[in-house]
Amino acid sequence: MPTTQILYFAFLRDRLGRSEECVVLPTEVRTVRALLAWLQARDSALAALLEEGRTIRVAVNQEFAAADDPVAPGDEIALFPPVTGG
Amino acid sequence: MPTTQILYFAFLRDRLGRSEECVVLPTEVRTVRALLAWLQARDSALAALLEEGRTIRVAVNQEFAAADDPVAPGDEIALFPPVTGG
Amino acid sequence: MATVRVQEAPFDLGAEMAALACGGSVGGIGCFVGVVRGDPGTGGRALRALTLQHYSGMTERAIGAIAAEAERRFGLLGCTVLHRVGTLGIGEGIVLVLAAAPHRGDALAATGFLIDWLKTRAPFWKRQEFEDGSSEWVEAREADDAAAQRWV
Amino acid sequence: MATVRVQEAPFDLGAEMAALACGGSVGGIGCFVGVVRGDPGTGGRALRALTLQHYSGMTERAIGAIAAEAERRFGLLGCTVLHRVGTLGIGEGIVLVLAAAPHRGDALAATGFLIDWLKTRAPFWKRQEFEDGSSEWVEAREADDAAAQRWV
Repeated sequence: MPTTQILYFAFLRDRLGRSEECVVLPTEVRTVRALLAWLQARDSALAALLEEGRTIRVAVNQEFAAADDPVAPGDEIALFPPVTGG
Repeated sequence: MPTTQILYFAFLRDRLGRSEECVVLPTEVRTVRALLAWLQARDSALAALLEEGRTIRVAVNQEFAAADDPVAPGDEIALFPPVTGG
Repeated sequence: MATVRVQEAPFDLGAEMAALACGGSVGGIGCFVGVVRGDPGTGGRALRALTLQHYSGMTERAIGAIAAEAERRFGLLGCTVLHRVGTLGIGEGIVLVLAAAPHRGDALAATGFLIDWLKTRAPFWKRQEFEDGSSEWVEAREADDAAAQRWV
Repeated sequence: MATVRVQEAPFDLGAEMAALACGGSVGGIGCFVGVVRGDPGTGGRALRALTLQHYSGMTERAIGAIAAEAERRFGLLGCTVLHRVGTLGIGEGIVLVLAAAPHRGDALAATGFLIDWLKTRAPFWKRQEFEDGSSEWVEAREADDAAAQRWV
């Protein structure tokens, strides 16, 4: 079973106190929505953060992803706030 | 009676073989239109050039001028084709 | 072919411009430089510096894709997008966009397209550090989303 | 306050940009550089060089007036217009426009305004010199008048 890498940026990184982690996805986690629910259930700091109602964007394999987009073991997942570069 | 300076640019300068001249305006020459008619009457090279139908622009005292705008002795007049800088 | 770089070093604008101007078919180069403002509307607190974080890998890939799209859409002869990361002082350049085309209309339109897109889709995040020692992440602006929508 | 210069020397783009970026309120600088094309649609003849003539006095005055208008209209924090005269080779910059504003929209719009205006109202004339030894004055383009009309 390949591990799945989760990356955090900006205030998520600061609040969680980590920039990345490797997880083993349960087989029932097959979408971005399911992934977020699963992360929320296993980590109270992330749960608190997601419950604040701030917009969080997700990228799967370095592409912006929507809630119903698929995730699979081995994917590179990133969670971050709306971008503010430029 | 102050003299009036006439400047020529681009192809007008090349065709007339001069970049400027000083003239004494007759008192009846009080507009750009009258000035052009007067210049045309006194200089066959300029007359030929003006009769070719190419657009000629006129500036009076370094401002673009229309046919009915005034000219007066002592003004700085310039004749040139549409601009092509930039 | 687009040039895309994420770098800590300041831009060498003259060199980047010269690299695009050669070839003989370029008639105009549009350019935009984003600059660190000292008064970014932060309730009176004076800014000391800005720190930029990015998502290495996704950033270069995402900018490369939009640069290729700009080249296709506006018939560019080349474009350059450089974005700085790390800590920048007031007045320093953050982002440099250059777009070269046979005529000025396409060069300037492509410049606007690239910067509007970058502001909403390139994974960079700014953290403001204030003179009083406080700091905070910059919130995204709705005006940026509206600007990017112009090109959809 | 606008900077306006007519010069034979090449531009120092980095220095001009840095001069505008200081002050702490500038958030973006728009820029356009017009470049001598080697293939300016002249029936197959290869271009060797371009010679620019100008109306000294009127040029600086006219550009100064439009630069002041751009500063007022777009709320600029500064702008710079440099135009070269004399003989320029292919790939060399002819004109440089820079516009600094708190936000990018105004900076880029002012850049477009200034270059559109310059193309139709600033007294410069280009003479093309071809590889075969012939030369001719460039005719004005109707497209330039149309572009300038956008801003009236």
